[in-house]
Amino acid sequence: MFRKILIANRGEIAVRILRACRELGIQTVSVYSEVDRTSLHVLLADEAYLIGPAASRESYLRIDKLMDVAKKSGCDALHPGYGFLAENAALPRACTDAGITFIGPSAEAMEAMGSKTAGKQLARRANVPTVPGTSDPIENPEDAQALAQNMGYPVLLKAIAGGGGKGMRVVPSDAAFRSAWRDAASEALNAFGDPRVFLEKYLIGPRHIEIQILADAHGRCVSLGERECSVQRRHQKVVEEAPSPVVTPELRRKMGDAAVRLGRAGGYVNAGTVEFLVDADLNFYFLEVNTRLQVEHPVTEQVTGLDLVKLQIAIAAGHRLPFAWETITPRGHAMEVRLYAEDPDNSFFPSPGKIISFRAPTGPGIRIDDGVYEGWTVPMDYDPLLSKLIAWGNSREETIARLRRALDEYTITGIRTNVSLFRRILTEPEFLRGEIRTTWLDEMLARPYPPAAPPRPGTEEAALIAAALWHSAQSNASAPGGTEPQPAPSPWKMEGRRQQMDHLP
Amino acid sequence: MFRKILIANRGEIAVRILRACRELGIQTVSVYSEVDRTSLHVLLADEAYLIGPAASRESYLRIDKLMDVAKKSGCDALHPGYGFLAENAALPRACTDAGITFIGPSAEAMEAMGSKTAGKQLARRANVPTVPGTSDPIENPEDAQALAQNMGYPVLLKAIAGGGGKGMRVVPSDAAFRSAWRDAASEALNAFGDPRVFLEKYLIGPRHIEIQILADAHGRCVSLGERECSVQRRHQKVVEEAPSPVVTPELRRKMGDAAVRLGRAGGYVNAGTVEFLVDADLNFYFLEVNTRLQVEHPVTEQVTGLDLVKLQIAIAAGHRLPFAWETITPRGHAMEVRLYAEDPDNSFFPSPGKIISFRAPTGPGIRIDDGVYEGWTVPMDYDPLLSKLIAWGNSREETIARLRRALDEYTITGIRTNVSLFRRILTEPEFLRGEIRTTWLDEMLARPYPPAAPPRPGTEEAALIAAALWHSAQSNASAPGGTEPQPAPSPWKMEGRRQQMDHLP
Amino acid sequence: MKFEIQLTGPGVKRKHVVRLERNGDACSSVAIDGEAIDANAVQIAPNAISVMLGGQSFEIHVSRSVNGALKLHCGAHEFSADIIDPRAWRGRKHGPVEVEGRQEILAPMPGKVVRLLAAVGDAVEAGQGLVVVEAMKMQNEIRSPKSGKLERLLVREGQNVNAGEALAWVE
Amino acid sequence: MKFEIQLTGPGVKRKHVVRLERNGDACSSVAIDGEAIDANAVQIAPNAISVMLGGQSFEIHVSRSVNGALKLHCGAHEFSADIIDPRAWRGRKHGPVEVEGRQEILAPMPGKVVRLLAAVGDAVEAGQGLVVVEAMKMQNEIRSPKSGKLERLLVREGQNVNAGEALAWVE
Repeated sequence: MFRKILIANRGEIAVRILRACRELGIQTVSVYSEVDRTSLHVLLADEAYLIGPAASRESYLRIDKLMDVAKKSGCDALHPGYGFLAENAALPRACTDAGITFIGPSAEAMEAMGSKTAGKQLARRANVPTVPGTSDPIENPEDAQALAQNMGYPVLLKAIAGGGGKGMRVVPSDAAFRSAWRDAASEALNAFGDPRVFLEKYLIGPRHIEIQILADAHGRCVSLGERECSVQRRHQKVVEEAPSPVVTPELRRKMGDAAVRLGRAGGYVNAGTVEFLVDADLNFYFLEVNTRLQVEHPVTEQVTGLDLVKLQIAIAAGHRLPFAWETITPRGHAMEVRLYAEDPDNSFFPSPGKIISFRAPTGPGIRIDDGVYEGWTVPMDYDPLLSKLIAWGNSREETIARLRRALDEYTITGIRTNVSLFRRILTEPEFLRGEIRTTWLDEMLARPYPPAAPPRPGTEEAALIAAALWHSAQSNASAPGGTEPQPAPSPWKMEGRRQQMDHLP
Repeated sequence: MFRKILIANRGEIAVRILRACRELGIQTVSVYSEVDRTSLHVLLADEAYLIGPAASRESYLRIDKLMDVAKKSGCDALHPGYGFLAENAALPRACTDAGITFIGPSAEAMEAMGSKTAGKQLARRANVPTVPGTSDPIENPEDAQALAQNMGYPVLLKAIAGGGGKGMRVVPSDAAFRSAWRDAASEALNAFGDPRVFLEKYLIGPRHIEIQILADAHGRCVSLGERECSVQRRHQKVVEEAPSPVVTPELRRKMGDAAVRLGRAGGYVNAGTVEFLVDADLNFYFLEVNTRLQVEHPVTEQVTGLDLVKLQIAIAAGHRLPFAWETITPRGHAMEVRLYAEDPDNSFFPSPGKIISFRAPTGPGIRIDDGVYEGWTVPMDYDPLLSKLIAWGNSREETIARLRRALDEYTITGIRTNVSLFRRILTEPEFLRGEIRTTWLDEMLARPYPPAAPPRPGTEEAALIAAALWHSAQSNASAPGGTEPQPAPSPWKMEGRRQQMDHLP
Repeated sequence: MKFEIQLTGPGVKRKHVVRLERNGDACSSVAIDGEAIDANAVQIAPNAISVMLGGQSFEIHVSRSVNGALKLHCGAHEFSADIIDPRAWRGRKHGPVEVEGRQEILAPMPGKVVRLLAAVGDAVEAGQGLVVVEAMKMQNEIRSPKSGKLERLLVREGQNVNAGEALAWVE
Repeated sequence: MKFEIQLTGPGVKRKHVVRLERNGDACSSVAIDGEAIDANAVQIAPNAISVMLGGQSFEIHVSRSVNGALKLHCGAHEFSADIIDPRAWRGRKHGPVEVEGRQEILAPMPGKVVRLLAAVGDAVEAGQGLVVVEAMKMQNEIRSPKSGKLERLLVREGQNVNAGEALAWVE
């Protein structure tokens, strides 16, 4: 087993990895940028080293600095977390050169599976269903239309050279095919100087369901079941759960087999996730592979009882997986919400700043993977993920009830969070019935807010009394000779932010 | 289902019950004494009513006041928690008179099973093993000695009228019998005016292992398996775990059957615990029944996935238990430590006072059932239990590793806690091997402290720097015109305590 | 003590007069709009107050919004309060800012101005982007609340701004 | 700034001179006993300080014990520190209390005096109970730290006491 692990990340995932190391008796080394000196992952680590200014490209993305820290502190392994360099094949290569074990797949497996196109080719070779269509351009519209008829409408036309939605057209019916083809091709020509398009089946309201796999270096590759991640805002997952409300044991087995087949075909070792789109008829299509730990890995941990980070470390140390796929029996239901420092009532604007007060829910069935504490200033330089709130229950209903209870107990002041978004999602009838798809949340947010349940009688009066009492305490405290406990005043917060801004390039 | 439940308790257990109610969509009513106005169980409840001064006998033990609150607030059920009135048959009787459902056993079952003597008689009738011996006095020493020889030494002589250890003698061998008999009888005569004694098998180093049962009103009674509670300081449990390190599936079945037999014999309905002593040969002997929820119920919840408080409520509402004993499959290992406001380095003196700062551990496998928050003043009037820290893991080893990790993260200032006691217990080789018995902790504490592992290099320097920085910040803050954030100074804490003292009778 | 409070919330916008007697961290003896009510309140943390109203328990978290008003969170509900302090009546310089016609555009979060989308003197539409502020890897367009003329731009590209800092005026 | 600190801990009791330069909540430029060391420290909460020493990260929680010394918790380890403040040197009235011979018995926790076990003038043994203080349903006997004479009793039965309050003197 390793003696000391470098955690090449920050925030909640760095803390998560650090906790696993501590439980395994492994020393931890954190790295930090100038604005992260007081971050939780620095406080909890055994050792921590400054690696540069706030901007990621000058700190958390600097492989050379990471290698310097690893060597100087005597680390024998490195965990990349997610984001930053986690899917950059240059990092495992640098680790190999430095004689440090990278906790993740090999550079080769990362490249073979990580990119969308390489992954799709591998999927075809491994006989894993992909979205029907061509990946080569089609020369003439007649062939294309025949193919579309064959495939069934709607279909999607996509520019070969495409990106950002240019040269893309949804074709709802055969009648619309010819004009859509002309539009797509001419738009593609204008945008990329290349008119060629190809054809894909257009999935209506698909779900995003992914399979967690684990593979050791001794040829065992297992599926730990699925996660349902269809609740997304602008392609960003915000609620994840396991099991999926629609996956049957039969489908679970089929998707798990496909994911394992893909993992084997790519020579994959360590933890990885195979993402699928699932249509209304429960057909599944390969989307991409994430060659790393996912943000939402805790929901799989809660239903399987496994600790994925510890297993990643054990696999990297050359251990054999101690179980077969058949022995993994998910229990109950788990759901995660991602708490962000952003204001759902104000266009989801980011809300960095000093956390004035913070009380996190606890009790039965509640887990928090956190990266923040009271008094800490959330820097404006990174992803706004504060913590993940994860609930477990015997049923989906109990899990949702626990999550709602926990959200009601979660209080934080000084910054805004998206807690109210989850309060709303967790009462939407469609969500409660599990009728969700990747477009569902954006559609929900586009609808006018339903009239809120009126606050219970007395709330208004209580608010008035609180406002008056707080205001008078504030005035007393700021008056000379005031004896009240001094709530951090607004100017102080402002100053904290200003100091932090001064660190910016 | 109930509409509104009165929680006739305070502290962590009141919060625990309140959370279950909230998850079930049931309104909650708390009660509080004058020193509990800002306690967590008051803040989190929907409604809360003052029921008297700090002294329990004038507040939490006043059945009349509880009934007043229940009626005035329209409660249809009452949960007693543990302690206070939880095992007082007058409470279910008063509830019945007031037309309120008591969430617990009937007054009759409480009386038939709750007292040590009644419970023991019932156990004999139900063919549940009790400690061998007589409960009737033995007239002459010859008969007694014959019985003792039959039973095997050591035996215990106990005064019929006894209590407090008077008139009690352990007899190690046959040779010592006659003189021990004389001593016990004459001591009993002097102490109680009654020389009669009876005889019991003296168990050497027994374990305390208990079985959680659940019984509904429709005749189903099931065992949820055992909890090992042998780590006790002066007969007070401080660490509990499930499963027990020594209980085999065969023994689990036998103990579970015995507990269920006892529950049926007593007409028991709701959650209850049958406590056993288990000797070195794994013979088990009935000790007593706790006719209520136990402090340590979370370890059973963590391994079974069940929510005992919700099940208590469902049973009281007349629901059928949705499972049979055979379907309950414990998973992994759970362990609880009881965090008390007491100073293990200073004779375990209580340490009430204001919580200046507080950071609780979270992350995988950690649950906290808490009753405190930062800024709250722990009153000196009640039990010093602050919170329960519960860890779950795939194995006993992983659970202990998680608990140690969590204890390292647990920080609280302003009051002392017994965290260091658990740090020590969780590294004792005997504990790690599971070789514990009810006398183990007292014996450990009687031994000199083992030489502590030296702090890692630099700790001393870091402490010096922290002391200097903190001291200078303090001085600045107290100086006129100081601009530092103001840590609550010691006089403030003193004043808080003094104010609180003024409430005392 | 007497406070005049303008309370804004879900379906509520009213001015009230609150009278209370403070006693250290707590208060009892409360009257709202002249009517005595059975309530007591106590500050349980720098930014949290427990209010007991009859038997109803409320926990209210208080913070200051960028425009200086108080934000009051009560479970899922949120109110905003503008307070006119009796002591502030003596020698107070200005009431709550309520500029007629001219709108001051404030930064809703701290960040860095990465782009100006309009120039001083431009006619702007309601909803038109004026300034792009970047924070936490996101670019956020700050839009004009009304149609009119961009009267002043108070920031330049590359400048760091605090939450609540004025960015521009639209007349 | 310069501090003379008496540090007591597991196997440690030494006096050190610590020099540091404060910069708001933080400090850098640290020297201990005249030797400059690679360290920086920052106050992360009212009672918590993060110290980075070389690459080693320490989080230290500070509180004041009943006798006025600082208690420093560093993970499982605990130190006690008596500080002689340079500013206190000017016009300071007394050093750390270290009364020769006479021992002042302090209440280790707040509570209520429920029983006096000795009377003024009594000869007492080391370890003999002097006063019983009740708190949290527990009665706690406060014992004499030395053999001698009970010189003064500063509390009466039924009286409430604070942590750190003097209960008695043994000469």
